[in-house]
Amino acid sequence: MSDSPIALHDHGPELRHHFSTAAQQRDAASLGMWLFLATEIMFFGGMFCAYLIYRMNYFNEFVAGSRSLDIWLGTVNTIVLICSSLTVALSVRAAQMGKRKLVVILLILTIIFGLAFLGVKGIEWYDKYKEHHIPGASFDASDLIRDYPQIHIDPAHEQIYFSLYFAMTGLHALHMIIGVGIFTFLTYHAWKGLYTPEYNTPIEIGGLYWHFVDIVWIYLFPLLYLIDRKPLG
Amino acid sequence: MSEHIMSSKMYYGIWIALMVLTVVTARVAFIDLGPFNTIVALVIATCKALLVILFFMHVKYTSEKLTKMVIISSIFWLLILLVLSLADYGTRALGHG
Amino acid sequence: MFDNFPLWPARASTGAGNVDALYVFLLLLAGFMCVAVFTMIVVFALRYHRKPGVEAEQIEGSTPLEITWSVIPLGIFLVIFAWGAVIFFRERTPPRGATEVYVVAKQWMWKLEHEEGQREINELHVPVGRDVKLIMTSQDVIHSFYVPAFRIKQDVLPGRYTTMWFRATKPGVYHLFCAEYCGTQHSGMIGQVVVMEPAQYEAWLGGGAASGSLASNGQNIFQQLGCPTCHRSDVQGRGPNLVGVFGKPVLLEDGRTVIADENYVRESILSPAAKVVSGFKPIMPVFQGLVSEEQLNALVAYIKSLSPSPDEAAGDKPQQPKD
Amino acid sequence: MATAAITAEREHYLNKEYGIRSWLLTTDHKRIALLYLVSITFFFFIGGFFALLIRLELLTPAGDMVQADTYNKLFTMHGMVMIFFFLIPSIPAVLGNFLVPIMIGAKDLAFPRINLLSWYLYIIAGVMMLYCIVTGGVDTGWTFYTPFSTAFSNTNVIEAGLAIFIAGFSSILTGLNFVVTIHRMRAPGMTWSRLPLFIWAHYATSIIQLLGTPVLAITLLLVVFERVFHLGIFDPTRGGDPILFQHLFWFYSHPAVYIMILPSMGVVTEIIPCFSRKRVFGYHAIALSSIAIAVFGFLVWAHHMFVAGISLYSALIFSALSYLVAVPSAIKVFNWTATMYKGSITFSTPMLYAFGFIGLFTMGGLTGLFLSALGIDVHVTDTYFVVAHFHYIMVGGAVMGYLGGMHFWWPKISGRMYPEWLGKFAALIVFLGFNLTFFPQFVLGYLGMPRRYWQYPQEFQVLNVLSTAGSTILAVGYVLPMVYFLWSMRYGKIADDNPWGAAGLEWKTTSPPPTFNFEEAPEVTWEAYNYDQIPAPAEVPLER
Repeated sequence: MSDSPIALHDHGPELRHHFSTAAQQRDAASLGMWLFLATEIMFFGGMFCAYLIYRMNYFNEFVAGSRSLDIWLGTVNTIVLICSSLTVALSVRAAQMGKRKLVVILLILTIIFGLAFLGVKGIEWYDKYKEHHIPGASFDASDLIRDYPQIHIDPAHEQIYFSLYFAMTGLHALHMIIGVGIFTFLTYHAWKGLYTPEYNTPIEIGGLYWHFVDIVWIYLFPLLYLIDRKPLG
Repeated sequence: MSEHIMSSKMYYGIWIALMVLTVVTARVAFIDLGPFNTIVALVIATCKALLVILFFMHVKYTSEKLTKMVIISSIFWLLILLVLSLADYGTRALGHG
Repeated sequence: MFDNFPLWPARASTGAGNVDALYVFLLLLAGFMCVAVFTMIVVFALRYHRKPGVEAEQIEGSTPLEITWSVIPLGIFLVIFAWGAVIFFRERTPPRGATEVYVVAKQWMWKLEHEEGQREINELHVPVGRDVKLIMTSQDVIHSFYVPAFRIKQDVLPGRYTTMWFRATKPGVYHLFCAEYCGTQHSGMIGQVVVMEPAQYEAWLGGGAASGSLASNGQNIFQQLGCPTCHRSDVQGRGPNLVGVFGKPVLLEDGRTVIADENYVRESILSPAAKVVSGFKPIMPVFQGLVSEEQLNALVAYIKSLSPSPDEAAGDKPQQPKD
Repeated sequence: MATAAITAEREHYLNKEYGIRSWLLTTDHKRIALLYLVSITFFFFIGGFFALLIRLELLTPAGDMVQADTYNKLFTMHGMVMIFFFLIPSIPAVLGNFLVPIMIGAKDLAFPRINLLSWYLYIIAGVMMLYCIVTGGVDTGWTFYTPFSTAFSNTNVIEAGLAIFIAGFSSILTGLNFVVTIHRMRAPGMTWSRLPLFIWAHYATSIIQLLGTPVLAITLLLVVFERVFHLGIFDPTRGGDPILFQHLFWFYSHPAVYIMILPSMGVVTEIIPCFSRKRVFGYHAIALSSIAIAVFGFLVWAHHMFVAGISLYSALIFSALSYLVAVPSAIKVFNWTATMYKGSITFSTPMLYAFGFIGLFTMGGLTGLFLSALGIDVHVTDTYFVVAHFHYIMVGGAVMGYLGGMHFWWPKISGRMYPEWLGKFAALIVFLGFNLTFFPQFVLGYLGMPRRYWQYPQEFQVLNVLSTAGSTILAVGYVLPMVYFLWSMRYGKIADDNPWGAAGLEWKTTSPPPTFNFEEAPEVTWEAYNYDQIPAPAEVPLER
């Protein structure tokens, strides 16, 4: 590891007392965020494990559940998230180059994309609510049983698909909400001119978080929406 | 670490690639490829994730080895969880209670 | 002699001796290792106790030593693993032709039913020298069927069957415990296994007021539920003919093959659409919630009785080891 | 005692500021360590109180002291409090927090405010746990097995689950802080092969905390969801699989054992060279074995589930893998023993605890071999054999190491010496009490007494009486150090900067250390455990 801090003091106000150099502080923050993302992988990993096993056991129900999701809304949401990842990446770049106004604009765009994603997700959830596909007492899979006579659907197993669907998209959305919160905070600081070409770590590590949430969705999209869309034989 | 500033063209290129892959994966899902539908979907998702990690998250150009270690080990640990759990579920059908 | 202070559990099954043998081996090994390590520590602590003018001798370490004390233990561990695995494999492989007893666990009691139709609660009567296979399920939470004298234990799960087997060797009355925490009266969910001489056992069997064998009960239920309309025994009806099905591989509609074991029969009654036999339509009604665990057991026993040579669950199953 | 004169003498982290705010808003890792010390001690005695009630109930075969459901709540809360609110944070959050930055020559952890946040999360979780206890408790066992926890128990499962969920985040943040600190904050010259093995142990521990805890978090969250919304993920009547819960639960909860024991091993690895005046034998072997334990520890979880209904083949795989993790543990024991060879050994209190640790950990580890052997496990799992085994590891091992470490570094933490003879006496009491409490449980287990039994057959009574007797002795052994540590804070002899003549950066600064740990930034030019270059104290300070 190339970290042998030198006792040089390029002491900006943003350098906290216990670090020797700004580089050390930045590397620490970046590593910290990467480690946090590693824990996030395992956090979602627990659900992916459950998903995998039930998908194996209850494939038919997963197919029916998957087909009942709106693939267009899902695709649109994927695109929205990818756009937001682009604006995040560009905002990090703008911060590195010290373009304050551009940073603020890009961060606001990111927040707008994030909210748009949540809005679309809300619409999808509302549809599920109308279809009585929310697990619990009012859960009802009879429409799916009617719609897919070719495959055999056990309502209890169908409920497991939707339980996982809501748990996974719900926790993903929670991460999005947290991300929007973080980015609002970053926007405020960027507006106040806190970030300079020398000091822009918060935008960088905030960006890492945002990209990670994007990656989780990149996997959730095929796993939840695209299980089996081909014509049923 | 973030000294290296990538050109904005690169970012737009990656963005276009991600968009294309998204549309492709959504379209391919409707074509009957037998057991390969899932595989194709996952391969495309992994490509997209790699693009994001390598370029948007700067792992390709500006990150040191340690970051790669963190990524690889977290994926390795995820695989431990998935593979060893499946070692149970996958062999239950073989009998012996 | 040690009525109040036993140091070794009773040994009353063919498997118990195997477990004890490995246990004794491990006790000796562990004892030896403990003594060796403790002796070294005590000897070093005394021999090299600090003395004026005597400095410690600095030693870096030794790679050959590290390798030695990694590889030798690993070798020993592999032996223990193999030994333990062999015992386990026998414990999990019920011999053919074992007498079957169905067990239903619920908070907080054991309900048992013999093939001959005898029912018991918290008590299991078995004869000496006969293989007994327990087919167990739970009505509510996870329980665990544990007979220390036989050195066997198996969790009993809701929603599926687990099995275990034993062959008792010594008449007597032994503890039956629930070993998986199951709620308030977990420690009250105990009973006894009564091992009897065969003659006594026959007498006991005859004494009970059993209303027909389990399989014949199952047949009655089968009739009552109207199953024979589709599952005809002469020709293929709208449902598969069940004669001779049990224990054989079944080709499913989606191309998979499963063995028609207890769990498959159970699932096919409760949730028939899950694994439909190739060539049939999923028209059978769902019986989840309509049959009790006891009725289900009887049905399973009946369907088994339709297959003359019993329990060849896994076709390639290794031979039952001799004891 | 001229306390006033001495404290006025020199500024250090304890006297720099006064007042409640200076503690509750501190970002000094040493003060946060003390905040943790106070809070985990509190929970230790709560958990210990439950343990004593359990032992008292088991004095007689009949369930006569408390009701059955009370008893179930007692062992559940004993387990939850001890594991999640004492053992997991114990050494990392107290000794690790205090020592990791000092040992590597840093001014603080990398993220001091996150460090404080993790203490607050712990406190929030702790308050929730206490709320859960006083409003009726929880009776699922600390393992939360489904479907009992999701569909049958009518106690405070949700509160307990969320409390542990939050405590998990506290643990993750501590681990994250350590890893970043160890990577990024080392003093010049402090290379990886010069790191004290205590740091290696904490590094390995942190890996487990980072990669294991999130799985427990999501599992408990799913249990809570399942209870609230009746999802059916773990409920067999709705098509769920209770065994999946066990897989996810043990994926964390087996490695969690190593979160408890690895730091303790780190402590012992500091103590033994110091009181043998020797370099540690096989530095690299010990360092690597810590990492190996962290990695292999994740491959063995289903050995808790051999009779749970998993497939035969996966049982074979997990049994074989379980033996892998025994090898690095064995390596450590051999290396500690070899470190003493040709040393110059003194029996100070920390060394006695280290001896105790090796003895009890060896027995705990060896009985682990019994449990990994499939054929034996079927008989002894879920009996008192398992109870005895994990207490040997987690109490005999982890707590012995914790107490040894507390004695070893108490002069550094408080600037005072504890009374040595009382320390030795307490160490002896703990060792004897522990063995009397838990050794009979091995016998009970092989006899077949199941765990979590409120009443039991007559013939198990004698052994249970022995165990209960031992537990009272053990309790005395645990109360003593707390009393004399408190006493020593005011009346203890003033400690030197390096009372043991120990190697390591923490002994090169003052006792107690200044707020930023060192008067001037250290630069490391020596190898770890360079006991040949450090004079032994003229006499071991308190063996007068």
